[in-house]
Amino acid sequence: MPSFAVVAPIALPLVAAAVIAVCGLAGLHLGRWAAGAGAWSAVVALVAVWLPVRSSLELLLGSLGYGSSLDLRLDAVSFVFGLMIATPAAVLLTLQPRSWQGSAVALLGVAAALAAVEAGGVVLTAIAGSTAATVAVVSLDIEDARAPRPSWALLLAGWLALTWFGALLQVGGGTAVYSAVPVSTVTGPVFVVLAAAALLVSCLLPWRVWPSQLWARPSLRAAGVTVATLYPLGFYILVRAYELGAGRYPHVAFNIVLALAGIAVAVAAAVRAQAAATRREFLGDVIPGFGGFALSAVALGTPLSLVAGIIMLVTASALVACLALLPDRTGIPSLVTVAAAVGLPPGLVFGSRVVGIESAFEGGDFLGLIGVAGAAAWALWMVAGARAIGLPGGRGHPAMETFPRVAMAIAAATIIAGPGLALLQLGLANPAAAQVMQGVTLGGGATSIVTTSSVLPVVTLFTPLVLFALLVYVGTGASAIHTEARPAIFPLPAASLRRRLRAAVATATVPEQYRSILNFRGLELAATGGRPWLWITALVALAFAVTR
Amino acid sequence: MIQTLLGIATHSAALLLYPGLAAMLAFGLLVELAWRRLSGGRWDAPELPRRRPTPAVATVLLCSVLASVQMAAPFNPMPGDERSVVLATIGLAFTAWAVLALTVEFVAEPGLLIVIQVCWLLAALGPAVQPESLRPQVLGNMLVPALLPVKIACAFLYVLCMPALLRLWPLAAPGERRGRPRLDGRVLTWLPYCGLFTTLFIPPSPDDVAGVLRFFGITFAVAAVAIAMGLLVHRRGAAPARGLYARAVTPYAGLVLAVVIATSVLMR
Amino acid sequence: MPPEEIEVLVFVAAALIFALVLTAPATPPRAMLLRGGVGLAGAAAVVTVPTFELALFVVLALGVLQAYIGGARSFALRLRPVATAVAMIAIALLLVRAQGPEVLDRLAAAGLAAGLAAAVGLLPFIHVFEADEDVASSPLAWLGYLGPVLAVVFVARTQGVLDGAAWAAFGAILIGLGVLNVAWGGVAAWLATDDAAAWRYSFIADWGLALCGFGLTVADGRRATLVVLFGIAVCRLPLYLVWRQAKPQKSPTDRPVNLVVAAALAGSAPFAGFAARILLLRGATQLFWPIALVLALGMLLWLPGSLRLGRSVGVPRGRQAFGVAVVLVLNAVVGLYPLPLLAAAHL
Amino acid sequence: MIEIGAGIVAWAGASLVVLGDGRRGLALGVAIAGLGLGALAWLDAGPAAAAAVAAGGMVAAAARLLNGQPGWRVMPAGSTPRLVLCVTVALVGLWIGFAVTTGPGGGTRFAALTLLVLAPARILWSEDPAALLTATGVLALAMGVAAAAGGVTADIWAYVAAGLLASAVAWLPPRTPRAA
Repeated sequence: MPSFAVVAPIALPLVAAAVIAVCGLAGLHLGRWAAGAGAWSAVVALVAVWLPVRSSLELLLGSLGYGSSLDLRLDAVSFVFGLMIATPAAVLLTLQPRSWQGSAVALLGVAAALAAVEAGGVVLTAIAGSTAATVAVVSLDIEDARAPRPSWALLLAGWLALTWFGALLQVGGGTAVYSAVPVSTVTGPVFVVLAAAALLVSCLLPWRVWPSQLWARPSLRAAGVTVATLYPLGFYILVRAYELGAGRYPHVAFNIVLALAGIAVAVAAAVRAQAAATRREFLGDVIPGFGGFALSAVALGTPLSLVAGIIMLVTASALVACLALLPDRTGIPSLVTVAAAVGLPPGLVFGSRVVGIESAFEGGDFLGLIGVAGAAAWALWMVAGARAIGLPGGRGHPAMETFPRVAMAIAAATIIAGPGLALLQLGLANPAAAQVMQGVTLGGGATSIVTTSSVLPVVTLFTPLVLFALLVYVGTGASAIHTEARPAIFPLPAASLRRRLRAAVATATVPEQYRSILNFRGLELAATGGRPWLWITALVALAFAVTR
Repeated sequence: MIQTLLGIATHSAALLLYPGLAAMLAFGLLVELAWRRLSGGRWDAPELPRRRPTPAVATVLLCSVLASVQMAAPFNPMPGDERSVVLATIGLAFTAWAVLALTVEFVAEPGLLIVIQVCWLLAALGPAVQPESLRPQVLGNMLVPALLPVKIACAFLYVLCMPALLRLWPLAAPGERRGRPRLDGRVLTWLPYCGLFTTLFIPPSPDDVAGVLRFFGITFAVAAVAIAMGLLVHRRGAAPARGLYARAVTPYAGLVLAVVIATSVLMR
Repeated sequence: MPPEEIEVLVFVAAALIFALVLTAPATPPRAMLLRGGVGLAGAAAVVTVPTFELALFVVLALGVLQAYIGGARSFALRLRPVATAVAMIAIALLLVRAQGPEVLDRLAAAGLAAGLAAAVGLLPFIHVFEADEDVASSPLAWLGYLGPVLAVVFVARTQGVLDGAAWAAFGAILIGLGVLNVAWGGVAAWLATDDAAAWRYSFIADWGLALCGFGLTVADGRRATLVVLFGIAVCRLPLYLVWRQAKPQKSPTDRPVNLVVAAALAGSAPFAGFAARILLLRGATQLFWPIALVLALGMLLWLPGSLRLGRSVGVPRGRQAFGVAVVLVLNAVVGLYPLPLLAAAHL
Repeated sequence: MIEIGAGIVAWAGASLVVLGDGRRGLALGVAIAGLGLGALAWLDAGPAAAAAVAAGGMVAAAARLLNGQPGWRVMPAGSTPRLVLCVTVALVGLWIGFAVTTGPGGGTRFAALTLLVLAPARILWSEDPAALLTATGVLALAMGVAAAAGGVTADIWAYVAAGLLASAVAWLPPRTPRAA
């Protein structure tokens, strides 16, 4: 396989975007199929380039001018994250109708996000990721400028932090290429910058931020693609961090703190979800909830937990497409989607979360307590999910962009595919974990997942369970489910605090005696008035400063 | 391939017969009848659901079966190294909430119940923190003196939580107050809850008749204790029961957490 | 002639060509060509004259000529900043060349930095600004057109006259002034009452980054500065000229082009501003990492103001639309691949 | 001694520019400053430099006589601060030029420093275009002489540029501000 082939997954959507834009400018709207073809071509290219070799394929071109070369690499990590990004985007671009501008910009976003995960170095990832963020903001505003969208500053903050991290690596170790950074360069303080960047890039924060706010938009065309392309990138950075640190983070404290942060995110999402007024509100918190569990698993630092985290992310990426296509109506599709989202056995979500919790117990020391916390967070999700099944649907979306059967098929697939958990681990997650953890691999093959103390027989246990579940659920009737407005299980603890804070900020005033000092308008007038005395004072101050 | 098919057959047997569905139903019906007799003073069979089973009952069935096969019951066809306390606890956790999907009327005090369930999760998973093992029988067999305080504290917390999780407490949901009580998903959860206690806190029984008698004897005893506690809180009434779980069990769970942490520190 | 100075001269020449070809300004093209040509010739003279003193004479002459063009501000208001800047730099050069205690060199460094800020019109020596004034006679002529050339030449010549300690002090002062301008310019571009003032403050914020780049005194700092100056001359100034055309519309628009323009003005990837920020963070990290932290926080101040400015551009049509497209493409190319730009300047 | 005397003459001329508002006062001031600076230029760079500077001063003076406010108007009412400024600048200039800094060319340093402060001061505090342009001319002449301060032999071009600029700006007719 020629090394130049690694460009294909990035170049093909770009070409498609260019063709759609040119035709659009010429008055010819190519429609959803062209956009879908562009995105699917990226998926096909990823598979076609990776499968034959199944080892790292690198393309190294010349320097770009800021200490980095144009270094593209397709390895197991890029492959799995590339699929996570491109596949749901391809599904959405194929099914949902959108303007030619929307299609072209969405494809640009897909290409930029793929470039971020194929980039060989940190700085290149930051540039591509920041481009993807910019394109996402533009795409969301094209669709509806008044609907909620991510804070551009928050997104840029994450990517700037990653840029700085890259600069720290380049200055400290001479390079920011993932596979070449000296381990000694990734010290604790430097890692703090990386962790902050990762958390900001995917907004893994324990309050309501864009990964949940976007689902409240009147239309979910741009929202779905945005979550599909941007959300995995923060996790990608955390996974690559293991490669930078030769298979571990600089200190176990980072594993613990990040894992706890993940649990906090999952619990916060669950707390919001159990108080949701509509099912759409609940579904809006599903992806942040997945993110919390995945962050916790990825951060634990054992090969098993990393594998579990990657499988959780793969499942989440499938659910992103599902949530964007699901209509806000009561019915079997909603029921199946909620069941898949809360991790009903023996689905992929169930299996991966169980493996993640088990890996916490087997991680040693106090990590088991994180496992207990993870189980408790999951219990909260069970409550929220059960409550959400009977909630009113929500505001509803244009019928032409919802596909209930496809949404149900995706959700059902994540449940029925439970027995394939080991296969996913063997084919996708394990190679990625081995890539960043110095070749450490898990046993178990395609039938079971072997942990330190036990074996999860996914095929032999989950297959009869799936059959049993099909048998049982086919005989049930959904008529007993009452769709009604349901009170929150418990009030949001932070809600009143937030209200009080807002009120305090709104009523805050500068005390009378300080208003003359903090008169910004007066300050501006003084600065811009070209007054000689100010200039002389500034000059004297500078002279004083340099003679100290 | 043949090995896989054999494995599927073995697990199917475990799920459907023993210690799965059939065993669950047998054990559950007996205990449920006893509970109804002692709490309501009737021996008559509870009314069976007329309509098709709801998705809630189906979910309880599915999850209870999954939890049940994780027990260290003698002659359990599921190999010991394939059992996991996490599978058991998560499976059982689902059963407490399935009915909430139908209507909020069927769940009493959901806010308090979720707190109790978290306490129960600590009781079931706490003993696994220090040993770093997830095999239920290994945890049950753990008799290291330094770990006994954790086991005893967790066992007591487990028992305290059972009446609430099995809805044996006097806090009845509006839907339950109306009409004659129906046979519901609780029948399916008696064995997993009680059997998991036996598995986690009592050394495993050998694969022989005596072992079977020992295991189920202890499990019936656990059910009896749960029933006794249920009757006790019933006599005291709803308000004291609410007070017990809100003001006594929760702080005690905090104490158990402290014991788990202290044990892990001491045994590092 | 140093290639870096010639390259910056090319940037401002490109800005002039843009103004002549791709905008339809209020002033007649001939007058604009004359004024712009004189400015460009003056900038070229500043680059080519052999000594610092002669460069100062050229700057003073340019200042007098610009003040003489006329406009909304009084003759005195337009002459003062340049005369003050030239005097401060001349005194600084006098102190540097005189034999005496080491403190004289430090005072000279302060004078040179202050003179540079005063000549370009940066805080705390900000020029008086009239919103409706023609670009050629307004402070924008120094901020966006002559300033980049003067700054590169002055800093290069200053490096030749200051010794090690004084040069370090000069760098420290530039970083201090740079951070001040980044913070003030970023916030004011967001909160300013009218769009014209917001545009002026956005130039000042960009200049803050340029001063920091100069002050870092490492190769990456100079590289960053070159890219920032490219952004000022070939992105911000042309877009400002487009805004002056769009002003009659008055109503901010939320079209995709406005967001892309905002992204370019904010230094978001893939535009040139992001490459400049990468280089600045590299340079600051090499020198003293807390500076990088301060700069990274300051870089977030661009977005609110840039969104406002992007919306103020309206929906360009015809020649202007083509011009905006050219500006955006050029900036994206330089943002993704700045090496040719840097190599041409031997940086 | 000649150097010190020339420096003082130059300072006196600049002071007259600071203190005077009428065309005659300004013209006399720039002429005296030009002569003083020309003498210093002779000492530092020879007769050609001196001629360039002196000629610049003279041409500027001649141009100033043709426009500006009529009369002398030296030290009009309220000009005490300007007088104080001139004296203070002279004292500080003497201290820096002869005490703080060392080496030959003390007079040139004194003259350059005082004129480089007084001329901008006049520009900062004045609104009258005639006074502004005269002060600009003085500033240009001072810059030319400052190039030779510190014993550095400046090339002739600095003096020529100073003379040309000083004489050129003086001929610019005043402009009043207008709306764009």
